[in-house]
Amino acid sequence: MKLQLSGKLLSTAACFMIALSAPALSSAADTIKFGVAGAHSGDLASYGLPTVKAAELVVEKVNANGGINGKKVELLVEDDVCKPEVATNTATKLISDGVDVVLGHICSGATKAALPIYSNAGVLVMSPSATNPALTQSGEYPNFFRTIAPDDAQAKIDVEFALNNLGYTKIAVIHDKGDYGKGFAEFAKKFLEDSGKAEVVLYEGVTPGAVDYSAIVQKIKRSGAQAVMFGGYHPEASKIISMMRKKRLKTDFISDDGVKDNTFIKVAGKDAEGAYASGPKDTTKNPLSIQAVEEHKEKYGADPGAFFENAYSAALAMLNAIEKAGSTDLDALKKALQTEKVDTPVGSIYFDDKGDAIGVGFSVYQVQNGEFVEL
Amino acid sequence: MTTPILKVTGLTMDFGGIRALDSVDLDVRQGEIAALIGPNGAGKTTFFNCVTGIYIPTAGEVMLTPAGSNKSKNLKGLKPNQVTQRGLARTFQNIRLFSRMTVLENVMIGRHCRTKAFILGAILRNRATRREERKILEYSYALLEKVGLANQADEFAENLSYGAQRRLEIARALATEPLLLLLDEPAAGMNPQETKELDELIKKISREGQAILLIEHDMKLVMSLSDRIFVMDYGKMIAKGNPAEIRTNPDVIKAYLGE
Amino acid sequence: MFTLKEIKKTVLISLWFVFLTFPLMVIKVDPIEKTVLWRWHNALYVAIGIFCIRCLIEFFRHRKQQKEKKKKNSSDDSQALIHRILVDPRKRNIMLGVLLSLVVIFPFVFDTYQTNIMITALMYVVLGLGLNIVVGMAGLLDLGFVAFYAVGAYSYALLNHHFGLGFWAVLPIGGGLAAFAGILLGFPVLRLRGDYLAIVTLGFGEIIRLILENWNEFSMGPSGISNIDRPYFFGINLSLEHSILYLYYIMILFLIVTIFIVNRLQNSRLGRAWIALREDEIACQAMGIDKRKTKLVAFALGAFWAGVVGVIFAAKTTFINPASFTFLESAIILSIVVLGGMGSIVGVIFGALILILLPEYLRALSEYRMLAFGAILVAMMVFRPQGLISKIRRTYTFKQE
Amino acid sequence: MDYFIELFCSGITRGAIYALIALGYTMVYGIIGLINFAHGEIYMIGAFTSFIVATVLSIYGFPLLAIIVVAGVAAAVWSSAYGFTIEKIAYKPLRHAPRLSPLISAIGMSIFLQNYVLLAQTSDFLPFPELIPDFAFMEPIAHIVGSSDLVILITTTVVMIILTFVIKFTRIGKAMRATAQDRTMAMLVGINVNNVISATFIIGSALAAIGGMLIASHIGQINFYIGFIAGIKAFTAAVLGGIGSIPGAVLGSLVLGLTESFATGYVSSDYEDVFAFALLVLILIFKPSGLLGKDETQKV
Repeated sequence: MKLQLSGKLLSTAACFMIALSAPALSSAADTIKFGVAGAHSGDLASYGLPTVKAAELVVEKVNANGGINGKKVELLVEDDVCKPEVATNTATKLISDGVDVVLGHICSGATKAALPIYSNAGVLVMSPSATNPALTQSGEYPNFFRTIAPDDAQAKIDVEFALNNLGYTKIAVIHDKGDYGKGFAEFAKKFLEDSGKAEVVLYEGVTPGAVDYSAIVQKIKRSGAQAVMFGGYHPEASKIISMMRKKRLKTDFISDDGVKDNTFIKVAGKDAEGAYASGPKDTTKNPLSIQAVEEHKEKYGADPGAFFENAYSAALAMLNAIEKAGSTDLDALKKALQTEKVDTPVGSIYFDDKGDAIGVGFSVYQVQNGEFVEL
Repeated sequence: MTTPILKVTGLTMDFGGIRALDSVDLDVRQGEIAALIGPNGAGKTTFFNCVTGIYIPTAGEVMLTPAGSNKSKNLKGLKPNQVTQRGLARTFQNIRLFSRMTVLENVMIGRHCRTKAFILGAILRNRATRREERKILEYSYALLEKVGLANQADEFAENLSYGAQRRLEIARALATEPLLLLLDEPAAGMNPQETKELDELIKKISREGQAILLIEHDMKLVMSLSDRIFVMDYGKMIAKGNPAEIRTNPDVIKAYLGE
Repeated sequence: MFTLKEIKKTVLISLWFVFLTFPLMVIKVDPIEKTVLWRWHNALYVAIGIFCIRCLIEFFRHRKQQKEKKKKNSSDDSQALIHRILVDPRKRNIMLGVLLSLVVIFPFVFDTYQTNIMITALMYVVLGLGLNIVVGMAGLLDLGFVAFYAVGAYSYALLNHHFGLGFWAVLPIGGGLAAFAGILLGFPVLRLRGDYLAIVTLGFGEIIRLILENWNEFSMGPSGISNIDRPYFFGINLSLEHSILYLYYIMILFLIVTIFIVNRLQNSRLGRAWIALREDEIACQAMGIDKRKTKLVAFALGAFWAGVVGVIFAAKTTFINPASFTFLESAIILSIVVLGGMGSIVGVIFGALILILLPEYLRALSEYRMLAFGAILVAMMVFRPQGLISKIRRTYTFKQE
Repeated sequence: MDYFIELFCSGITRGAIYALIALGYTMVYGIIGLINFAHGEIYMIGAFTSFIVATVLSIYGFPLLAIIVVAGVAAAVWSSAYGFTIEKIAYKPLRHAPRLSPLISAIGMSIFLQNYVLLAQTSDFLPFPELIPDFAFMEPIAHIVGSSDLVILITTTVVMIILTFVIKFTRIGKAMRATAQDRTMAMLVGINVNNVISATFIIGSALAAIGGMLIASHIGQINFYIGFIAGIKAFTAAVLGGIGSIPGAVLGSLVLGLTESFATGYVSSDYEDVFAFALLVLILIFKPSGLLGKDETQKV
C-alpha cells in the first residue's frame, strides 16, 4: 500500500523535477561556474587544498584577462573529506548550484562515488589526482578526465626502470594500504612477476600515521631486497626512507607520483638523496611550471603542495576547452579536450577518448643535491 | 516433619587463603521467620552471596524445596538470575535500587522472571503480551499498596526516603514470587519509627505464609520477629535455637561481648 | 550590567588566550627557506574575538539568572513543550500529521541536493536509534558501532556484485548479518564494564575496517566496490533524480517503522530489563534477569538497524570503500545519541538532524566548518549536558476494579 | 636470532613512544574517569610548539643544546596551558553531568583543535628539525638501536620513575590519589579538588609535549593529524595495562609495541593493528581490568 502510494508520488515528482531542472541547467549564462571538489579538511586535507589554490590562481588570472568568451569564471569550492558518502552530497550540491565543470575529486573512491551524479547532469569532471585505472579504462565514466597517470602506467614506468636501468632482481613492494598506494603496489607486483626478471621478496602494507616504522624496515633488510618500491604518498615515504637510513640500510627507494613532491625532499632531507620517483616529464624546466610555482609562492608565501601542478594543468585544460568549444556542453567539451592541445605545467597535453592525458610524458626522477632531477 | 524450604549443608567459601565460611549448616522451614546474626565480619553477607549465586561456594549444598513438594532443587553453582528464577529473592545491605526508574517500574522489574514476552511480543504487542503487561502492572501495584508506597508509584526511586527505599526493595523482591525471602539488614540506618513500621511489614508478609530469612543487627527487632535464630562467628555457625535459647547461650554471649 | 571587575576578568581571559594561541597563531616558520613570518594581527583578532565571546556568554548567563529569579516557582518548562505535545494524544496526532505532510512534500519544495542530504540525515537518525538501544537503554558504551554499518554495506555491495542480488532481497540479509556480528562481538565482552567495553568495541570496529582494507580477495581492498545497484522500483531502473526521491521515501517509511518498533521495545518487558541493566547490573541479576541474554539481544538489535542502514547506504552512494567506516563515524553516531539525550527517541531525531545537517549547512563557512563543528559540539555539551531532550519519566495509568 | 633482537628493539622503541602519551591518558582517567580524547591533540600541539620554537631559534643561530632546552620548555609550557584551559572550558562544567557528556565534549575538542592547527598553520607535512644527533658511541649498533630510540627509551624510564615518585611521596601526589579514590571525601578533608584536577591536566599535558617533541624528532615530520592516530594507540595501551595505573600504562605500551613489532616481523604489517586490537580483546577477556589494573570486585 505504502509503496504504491510513494510510486504515485514519484511520478508526480518526476514531472516536477523535470520542470525544475531544465531551467536550472541553462541559467548559468552570466558566469562560468567552475567547481572544485576534494578533501579540504580532515586527515587528507593536505592533498586536497593545493588543488583549491591552483584553481584560485588560474581563475584569478583568467578573470584578470577578461574571462572566457566574455564570461567571468566563478569558483565553487566544496569539501568531500575524501569520503564517498560525503562526495555524493558534494556532487549534488555542486549540481544544484549549477556547476559547469568540476576540478576534482582528489581521492579515487570519492571520485567514483560522485561521477554518476555528474554524469547524469552532463558535467565534465577532471581530476588532478585520482589514479584508479578503472576510472578511465572501464568506460563507465564518459565524463571523466585526468591529468595524472593511472596506477598501472606509473607502476609500469617504475618497474621497467628498476628492471632495465637499475637491473635489480629482488624487490620489496610496500604500500600504505590506501586506494592510491595499494593500487600502485598491486600493479607493480603484477608487472614484476610477469616480467620474470625479478622476484618480489616482500609485499606488505604499512599503517599510515604510525609512530615508528623500524619493524618493517628490519623486515625489508631481512628480505634481502635490492630496492624498495613504494606505493603511497610522501609522508609515509619520507618516514620509511629516513628510518631505513637510520638503520643503516642502503637499499634503493623507488616510488610514484604521490612521492614526487618537493615536500618529500624537504621532510626527508639528506635521507632522500638518491631516491627515485616517477612523475610528469620535465616539469622543473617547463616555464609554465616554474611560473605556476612562483605565482603560488607570491600569493600564499609557501611552496605548493601535492598535485598542485596536475591541478593547475587540469584547470587550464578545462578552461581552454570551454573557450574552444564555446559552450559548457559535455560533448563539445570532450571534443575540444580530445583535439585541442593545451600548454600546461605538465606539458603540452590533450586527452585520449578514455580520458587519460596524452603528452604528459612520464619519466623517472632521482633526488640529487636536494632536487628532483630527471633521468 | 516436612522438608525445610531451604537446607544448606556444609557451605564453605574460601577467598584466596582465607576461609570466610566454614562448613555452615542452616535450614529455614515453611512459613517461619529465621534470623542470621553475628558480629561484624562473621560472614553473614558472604553466606547470602553464596546462597544467591553472586559467589560460587567452594563446597557444600544449597537445596531449595517448594512447600508441599519433595522435589528439591540444588542451587549451588547457579547464576544469580537462575537462583531467583528457582524461588529465592533478596534485598541488599547497601540499597541497590534502579534509581532512575520509577518506584512502580522497580517492582515491575521483579516480575521479569515470572513473565515471558520477548522481542516479537514487544513489537507486535499482541493480546497475550497486553494481558501480561496488565497483569504485571496489577501485581506490582498491589505490592506497592502492601508496602505503603502506592501513592509514590511514579516517583523516581532515588527520590524516596531511606525507609521507603528499604520497603521498595522488599516489594521488588516479593514481586519475583519467592519461596524464601532473604533480607540483608533491612533495618540498617532506620530511625525507631521506621524500624517499627518495618517490624509490622515483615510480620504482615509472614502472616501471608511467606518464609523469611533475615540478617539483622537490631536485636530488639530480631527477637521480636524471629521464630528461630542462627548465630555465626568467624565463618562458623556457633549456635541456633529460639530467641529465648539464644539469649542465654554462653557461646553467643562470648562472641558478642568477647572473653 | 557589567561591573568593572567582570570587565577586568574578561580582559585577563582575553590576554590569556593571546598567550595561549601565540606560537600557533602568530608565528609561521618556513624551515626550508629559513624565514619567520610574524602575524601580529592574529593576536589582535584573538583578543577581540575572545573578549566578545566571553561578553556574550556572560550576557546570556546574566539574563538566564534573572529569568530564573523571576519564576522560581514555576516548573522547568524549557523542554516541556515537546513533551506536553507528546503526552497529549490529540496534540500529538496533529503534530505528527503536520510533520508527516511536511516530510512528504519536502522533496517537491527543495532541490535534489536538499533531498539527498536529508536522506543522509535520516540514515543517521536510524543509526542513532539503533545505537540508542545499546548505549542509551542498555548502558553499554559502544565505540565500534560503525562495524555493523560496514557489515550491512558490504553485504549488499558484495552480494550485488557477485550474485546480482537486489536491494530488497539484501535488506533483511544485511540486517541479519549485522545482528549476527553484534552477537559475535557481544559474547567476549559480556564480562567487561564501562570504559573497558568501550575500548574493546573500538578495537572491534577497527579490526573490521582493517580486514576490509587488507583482504583484497574478499572486499576488493581500499579501492572499494563501485557500480552498486540503486534500488529498483518494481523492476524499473530509475534515473538519478527519481531514485534519490525513491530512496527518500524508502528512508521515511523505514524511519517510521524504526521509531514504531524502538518505541514499543522501550516500553516493554525487554526495554525495562535494559534500563535496569544500565542502572545496576548486580541488582538486575538478583531480580532474575539473565544478564547475558539481555545484553546480547541489545547488541544484536542495535546492530540490526546499523546493518539495514548500511545496505541503504551502499545503495545510495553506489560505491563503498573502507574509508567510510572509520572510528570518527562511530564517534559521530555516539554524539548523536548523547547530544539528543540518552534514551530519548525524539532526542536522537533532533541530535541526528543537527549533527548531520549542520556540517552540510556550514559549507558556507568552507574551511572553517569542521572548526565550527567541533566548537558547537563542545558548547552544546557544556550548556546542555543532559542532551537536548531528556527522557520523559514513564507513568502508567492504572485503573482499579 | 639477530632478527628477533632487531624486532624486539623496534617493539620497545614503539612501546616507549606510546608510553609517553599513554601516561597522560592514564593520569586523567585515574583522577576524573574521563577518556580525554583531546590528549592526542595536546601531544600534537606540543610537537608543533617545539617545531616552531626550534625552527625560529635555529634561524637565529642558537646552539643545538639551547634549542633543545628552550623548545622542550616552551612545548611543555604551552601544552600545559592548553591542557589547563581545555579542562576549564570543556570538562569542568560537566563534572556532574551524565557520564558520556564529557566524552562527547572531548571528541568535539579534539576535532576543534585539529582544525585550529590546520587553519592557524598548514595542512602540509612539515620537516621537523633533527634535535637528537647521531651519537658516535651508538654507531656500532645503530642498525638496531638508533640514538633517538635510546633517548626516547631513557626519557620514558625517567619520566615513569619521577611520576611514580611524585604520586607516591609528594603532597600533590597524595592529593591526587585521594581525589582519584573519592572526590567528595577528598574535598571534605580539605583538598582543593579543582586544583588537583588542574595539576593532573598540567602534568599530563607537559608529558605529552615532551613526548611530542621527541617523537616528532624521531619521525622527522609533523602535521595537524598526528595526534589522532597516536592518541588512539596510546589509549589502547593505557587500557591494556589497566587504566589509571602508571606502571600499567608503561607495561601496556611495551606489550602493545612488541606485539605490533613481532606481528609485522613474523606475520605481516598488513594486519599489525588487527593483532594489536585482538591482543587487547584477549587480555581484557581474561583480565577484565587490564594487566596491572585493580580488579573492581563489586562489593555487594
